[in-house]
Amino acid sequence: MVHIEDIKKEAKRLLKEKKIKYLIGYKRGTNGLTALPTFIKEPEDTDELIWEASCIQNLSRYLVEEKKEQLKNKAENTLPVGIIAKACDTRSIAVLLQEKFLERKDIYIIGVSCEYGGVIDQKKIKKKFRGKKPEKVIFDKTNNLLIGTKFGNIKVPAEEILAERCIECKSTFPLLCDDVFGENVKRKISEHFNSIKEIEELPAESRWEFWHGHLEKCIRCFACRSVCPMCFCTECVVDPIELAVTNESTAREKAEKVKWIERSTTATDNIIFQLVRTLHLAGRCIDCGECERVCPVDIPIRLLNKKMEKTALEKFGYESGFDINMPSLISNFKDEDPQDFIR
Amino acid sequence: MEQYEPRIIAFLCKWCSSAGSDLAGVSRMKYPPNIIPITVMCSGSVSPLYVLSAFRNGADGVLISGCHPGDCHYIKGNFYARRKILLLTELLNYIGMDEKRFKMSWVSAAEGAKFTELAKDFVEEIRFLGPQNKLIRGN
Amino acid sequence: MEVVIQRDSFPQLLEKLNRYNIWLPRKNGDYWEFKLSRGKESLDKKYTNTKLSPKKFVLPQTETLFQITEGENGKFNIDEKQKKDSLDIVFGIRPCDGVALSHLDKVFLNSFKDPYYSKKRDNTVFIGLACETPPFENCSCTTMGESPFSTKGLDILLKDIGDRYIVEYITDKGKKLFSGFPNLFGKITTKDKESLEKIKKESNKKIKKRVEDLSETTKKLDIMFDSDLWFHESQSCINCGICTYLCPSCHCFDINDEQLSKKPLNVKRVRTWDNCQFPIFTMHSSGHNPRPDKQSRYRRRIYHKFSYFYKTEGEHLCTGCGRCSNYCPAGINIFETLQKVAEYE
Amino acid sequence: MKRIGFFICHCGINIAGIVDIKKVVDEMKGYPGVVYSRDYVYMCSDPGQSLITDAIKEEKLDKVVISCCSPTLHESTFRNAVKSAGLNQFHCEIANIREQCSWVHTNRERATDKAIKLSKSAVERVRGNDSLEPIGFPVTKKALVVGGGITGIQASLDLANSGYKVILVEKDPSIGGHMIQLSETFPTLDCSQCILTPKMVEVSKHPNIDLLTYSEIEEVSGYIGNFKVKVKKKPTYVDPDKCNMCDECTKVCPVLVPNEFDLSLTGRRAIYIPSPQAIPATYTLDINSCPGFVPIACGKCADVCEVNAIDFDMKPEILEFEVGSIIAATGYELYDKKEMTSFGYGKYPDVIDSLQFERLCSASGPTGGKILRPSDHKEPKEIVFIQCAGSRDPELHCAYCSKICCMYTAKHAMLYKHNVHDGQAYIFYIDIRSGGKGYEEFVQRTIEEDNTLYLRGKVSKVYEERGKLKVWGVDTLIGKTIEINADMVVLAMATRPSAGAAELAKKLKVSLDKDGFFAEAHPKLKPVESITSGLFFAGSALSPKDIPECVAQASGAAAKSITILSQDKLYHSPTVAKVNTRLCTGCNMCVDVCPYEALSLEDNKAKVNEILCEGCGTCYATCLRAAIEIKNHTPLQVHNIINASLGG
Amino acid sequence: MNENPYFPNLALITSIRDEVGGDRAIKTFQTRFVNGNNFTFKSGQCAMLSVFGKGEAMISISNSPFTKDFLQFSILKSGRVTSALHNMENGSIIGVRGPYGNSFPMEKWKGRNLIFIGGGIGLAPLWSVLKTALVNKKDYGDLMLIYGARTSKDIVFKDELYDLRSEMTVHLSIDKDESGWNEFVGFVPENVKSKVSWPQNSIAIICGPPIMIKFVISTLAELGFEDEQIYTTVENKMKCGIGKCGRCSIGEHYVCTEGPVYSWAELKKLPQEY
Repeated sequence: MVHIEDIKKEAKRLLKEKKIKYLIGYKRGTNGLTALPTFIKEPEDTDELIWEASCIQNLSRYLVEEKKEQLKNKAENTLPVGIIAKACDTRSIAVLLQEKFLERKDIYIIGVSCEYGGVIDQKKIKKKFRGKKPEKVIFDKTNNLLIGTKFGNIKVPAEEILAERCIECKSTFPLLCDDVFGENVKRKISEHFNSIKEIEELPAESRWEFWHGHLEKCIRCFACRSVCPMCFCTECVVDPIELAVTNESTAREKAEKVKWIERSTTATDNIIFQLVRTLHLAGRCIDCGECERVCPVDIPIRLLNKKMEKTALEKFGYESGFDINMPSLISNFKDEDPQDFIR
Repeated sequence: MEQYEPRIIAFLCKWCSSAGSDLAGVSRMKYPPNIIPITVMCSGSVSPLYVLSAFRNGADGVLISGCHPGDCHYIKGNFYARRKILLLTELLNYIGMDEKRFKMSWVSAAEGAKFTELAKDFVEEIRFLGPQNKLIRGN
Repeated sequence: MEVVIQRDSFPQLLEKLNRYNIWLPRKNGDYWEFKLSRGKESLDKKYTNTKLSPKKFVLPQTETLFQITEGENGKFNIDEKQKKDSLDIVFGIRPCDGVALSHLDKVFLNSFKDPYYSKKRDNTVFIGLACETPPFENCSCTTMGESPFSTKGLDILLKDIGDRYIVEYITDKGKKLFSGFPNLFGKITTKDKESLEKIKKESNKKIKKRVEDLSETTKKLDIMFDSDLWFHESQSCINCGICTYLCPSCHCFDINDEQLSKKPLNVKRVRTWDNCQFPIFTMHSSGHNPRPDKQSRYRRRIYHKFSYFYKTEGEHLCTGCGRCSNYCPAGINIFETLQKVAEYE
Repeated sequence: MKRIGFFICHCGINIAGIVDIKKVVDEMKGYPGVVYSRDYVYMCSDPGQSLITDAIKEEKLDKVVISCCSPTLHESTFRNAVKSAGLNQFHCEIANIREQCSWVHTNRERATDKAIKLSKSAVERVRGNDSLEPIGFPVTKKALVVGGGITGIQASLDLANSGYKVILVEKDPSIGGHMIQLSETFPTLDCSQCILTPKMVEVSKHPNIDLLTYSEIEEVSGYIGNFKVKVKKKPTYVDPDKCNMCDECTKVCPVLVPNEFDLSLTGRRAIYIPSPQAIPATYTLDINSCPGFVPIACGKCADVCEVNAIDFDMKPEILEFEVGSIIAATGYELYDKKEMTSFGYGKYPDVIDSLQFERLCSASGPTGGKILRPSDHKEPKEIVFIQCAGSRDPELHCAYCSKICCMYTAKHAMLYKHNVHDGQAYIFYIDIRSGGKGYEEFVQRTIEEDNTLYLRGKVSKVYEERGKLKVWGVDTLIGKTIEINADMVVLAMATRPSAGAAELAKKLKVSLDKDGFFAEAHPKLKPVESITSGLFFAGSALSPKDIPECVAQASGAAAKSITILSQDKLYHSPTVAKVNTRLCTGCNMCVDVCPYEALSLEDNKAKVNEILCEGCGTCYATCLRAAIEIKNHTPLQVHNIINASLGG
Repeated sequence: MNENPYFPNLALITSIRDEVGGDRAIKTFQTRFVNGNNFTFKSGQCAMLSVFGKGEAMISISNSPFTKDFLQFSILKSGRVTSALHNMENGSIIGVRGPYGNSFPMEKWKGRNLIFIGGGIGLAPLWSVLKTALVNKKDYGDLMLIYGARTSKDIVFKDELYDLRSEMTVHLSIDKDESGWNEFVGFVPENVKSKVSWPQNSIAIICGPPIMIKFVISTLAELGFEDEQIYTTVENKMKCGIGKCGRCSIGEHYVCTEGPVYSWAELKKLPQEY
């Protein structure tokens, strides 16, 4: 059982003893059962920290932001940045370490185990508890959980309220932690790749309709990319919103940037953008589900990444976010890699 | 009305497959001109972006061909290609692109005949599928 | 001038208009958006507000300005793409979004009149639907000095009083539209007026007023430019485009050439939405960026909405629709920022 | 300012026969950047080339595209032409419209359309090309030769005598290879040892040759001109400088094991000298057959050694060298006996292989040059030679012809007859292959003067009956089965690549052919070169060869090496990887995939070692940020080429 | 002219002159509208040039409004569009729309001494106003140009600068010394310090890299110039040129309409977002 007071105490200590520069954690959101990212510098502010099923965001994105700032200002990192991380979040940190974007010494990881639970899916909550204003979620050791509302506790099966990724979660226990709260429990609600099964079984044309239908809605706000801790490229190969241009960049370098897709939001270019992103996340995505959560037009982006995750596991026996010392999926091969698709 | 002629891009590695297609020429084998070869240094240098870009610019089919495993002029480039291409194949298939439109093959410098067969078959397959209109620019 | 139409006769109204493109709010998965009408149907009672604002009708995310083609010996032919002459009728515009349209008018119809915008504006009838209850928690039109019954920017405003709508004609365009079939519309009774008043009061009450006097509050911005508030407010921002792309008033855009063929040269000059929160937005080709960080970009957004636009156009470039705050991935809430401004000493 | 010139070659009718040249010329005239477009019947001819160079000068062209045959044929021709006109060679690109177009297509219209697309693609490629100069790097003026047989010896001597330092590595205690085991050599019948030993001595005395016997290649890294080699020198436990060859040690050594040099026809001690002519002339203690000395179990040899040459504490040494080129001459070995049971090989002592027979004929051999049966040391009165034992038998054994067997078998029969005047030799053969100076005449001598009986046909089996070896076979000429009661049977065993070849190939990162021999870069034009520049092969490591061929190849490989070693600087293609440090995030993926260790991380940015980089581009396709690309193969070029290829 | 403010009027490149070579090359282009009628503009204004297929770039007009038969632009090779322009030849067709922005208040300056201070490509915008001032020389007091470049090779308008000496004082400078250079060596602000003595009744017009402008202004302030006496031009990324797309905005100003010319007094009031 995770007690927020313990986390607060630890956070306070770290800030008091100047062990960390600041702490990235969760605070109570303004409407309903929601949490917001918070950045705590002062020990006394640690009281606003919360830990509950609404702490859905993957805060490691803010480690990336911090690092980018450092690189821009060529500033040396003095103290590590503290972060409160769920199991999946620590896996994304693992990939960032594997790809040497972050250095272990620059982060202080306060891992929190999801134990029997996980985080809730705001959309599911809104649907199921319209108007009921759920206040808290209590996980018992079963696959049912209790939603505390002003009308008392309501018992619902986990899959009706948990985020898809939590239902399929591989391991609810964080890794690489400096501190860890909660215990390591084995729990399985559904198969790892349950969510894509349905689509995989559709005939090709229906699959196309499904994805075309979704991706033509894309407005290229790039929230999926901006929220993704793995999307730390300064300049995206397709339709960048930030350019790695300095006064050393030559005119030619700037003039000859390849335009793989155009700015106009055509279905084709939207699709290509997402395909490239998916491929670039193959073997790197750790399924924190943020891309899908933030998408304003509800594109099930996660299901694209999930397919790559499945392929990586089934074809190459590769799982991302568990080993920070091995080469990445596409920078490695085995002699016995499948090649039956090759003529 | 005239017959539909597929447009196919073939990324051939310089040392094996391109040489193989040269051999097909030297031996005066015949295959349809729908295949436009683009010689690359190594199959391992073909980025998925190339493939998508080919489709986007109107290719009805894309072929990537490299040296047989173990024969790569660059020792292991084709092994990396094999991984990347499998991922791309799976993904294209997943979103409902006809998987037949995207092929990978091993063709050695000695396999002019194989290249010819491959080319013939591929063109026919694509001809059967008809024009690719899913990833066309502007749609 | 006001008339009433029975809720039941609404489908007939649509049928009479069917030679035009009629857009109605319809549910797409979890959210509402404007879809072409399938003919006989009525406004969904459960309708809250669309997720994407109606600005797309006058400022589409992607629109071709010109088609430039190369002719014989290096001559160029430039074709101004403005195919829009059919009439579009959009039902269910919420008053806040109507207000936004009036903002856009100020930008695109004043100096350097924008032909693309104005053409679309002329060929679209915006029929508002007053909010008898505020659709979202974050609804804050009253804060912006507007109300759930504002008529700004609209051609017609429908007010739902249960079994019937009160139809308020705002522009002649609107009036002309329905003039063809008077028998669908009835006179407005005092009873109607009373129930309307009641609903109005109710609705207004339900909407949070974030700050007492907005104009007073935003005066503070003149002295707050260097405040560290902007750093803290923007710290969780992730530089995405949601706030501005969903905003009905935001109108920044980009112009790019898209080459269709090399020989003969065939080019589309395309206008697309752009976003002041993207780092690339203001970056010079030298790499120098006048607004290099989140805080300056977020500050820009707030100032543009509540200070600069107010100074030049006398209005706040925010309608209180709440989209930005509803859908911000980091949960940044523009109204809370305003409250912090109000509290600023 | 890009002014591109376009040239298209008719190649007689090879191209013009299918492709509508005029149409291509006109189409290309209008293509962006192309300011000059014309055709010629043979572009590669002198007038054709000067056509290009003149146009470059008169039309102020800064880039040219030539649509013609495959770049493998004339790219260098045209690039040199362009260079002579003052342009950088990379401002010339070839569109292959012969091998990849006119020769493989029949429809004129569509072939023309394809030719146009290919030509436009080449324009897009050249448009993006930069002027690049070849990358120079220094050469270590030293060669490594692997294998101390006649081939290795000859190569080493040629190199050494041209003034280059050579390291000669031999796995056995002595150099000389198989040739030193031979008796006489066809067709001249001069004594093998007599002609080889002088060369062996020369090697051991040569100031430029560093001889490492009883040694094996541990590891090879680096690249042409700058290979790094690790050699493991196995301990002989005998100090050659102290050893005075008194031979006392072998007298006291209690162990007796088969003698490799005599192919087990005799035995040797655990401490031994391979042969009287061994170079280096010293003893070796074979640790595997020695009763063992930790703790010392025997030590007799050490006790009797007056000069204390025996040192039980000798350890294997790892020696490291830098060399500029490598010649692998690992030679051959005979086909494994176990495969040849049908001929009773290994079962009957008097069924022997050709090398054993060589030893029997050899003056220094176990019988002092007398041909006696191993079983009872009687003279065989009837002897059967079976050719193609294991060769030319794709079903069961080796598909290829071992090439030397016909000749040495003829020699064997002749030597036999000279030795046993009243004896009769039979030879079973499939064909007699006697191509070579004086070879056919030699065979005829064997038949006529030494009336050897040649039987065309295969032997089905050999078995023993009443002290005789019964050889069952068919004479395919008369179509009868024959049965010969022989006293001795000699199998002309197939020659196989030597055991170490496969392992060495791995260390050298080169591939073997389907039979396990080293694969040459080109069977005709590059017979002693490998695909790895700076690495050469010679002798029977490539395929079965007789001595003159091996020697020729040895000299060939030596000459090839010298073309490298004689340079002060070597140059390699400048189309190498280039990093955009502004985009690179230092994720290390390119470093992981680089096959040449050409990439490394330097303060969190990828860095290219241009000398190591071969420009394969795998790093580009791996990099998620397109922060690395190959010069003159940039993504922009490919992007535009794709467009042009699709007629965009 | 087309009333569509986005319409790129076809213009013919009538002359191209190389000013500076190398990677940061500068060329001067003269253009004439295909359909003849030129637009009238004021010194300091800009025009939006398009290379079809590449896009548009806002470039300041560097000839004086009195030379009516062409428009002149001096362009630094910097990005997609400018590189494409540098690849063009005489007779190539481009698109030109404008003129955009405010202009130098030359009326207000009458009777004043004008000191033009430029660095690198910054001479281009100055050139127009300078030439105009020369035409009405009698309206103004002394005219002086202080211009600096990195090296002598980076100096633009070399020949004109030479001729200019007959009409007004010209002080040149380069950053580092070169053999054969007999004028000032050092940065522009230093040169200003050494050459400018009389703030009274003078107007200083500065154009150049931001960093230079910054230091020149402080130098002038030391010399006693009032903020109102100092004018400069602001460059910001632009797309529409007509005060809508939002890129170039500084505070409530859109540089493309209210700018690019500002007096230091005005500019000071705006946020430092340029």
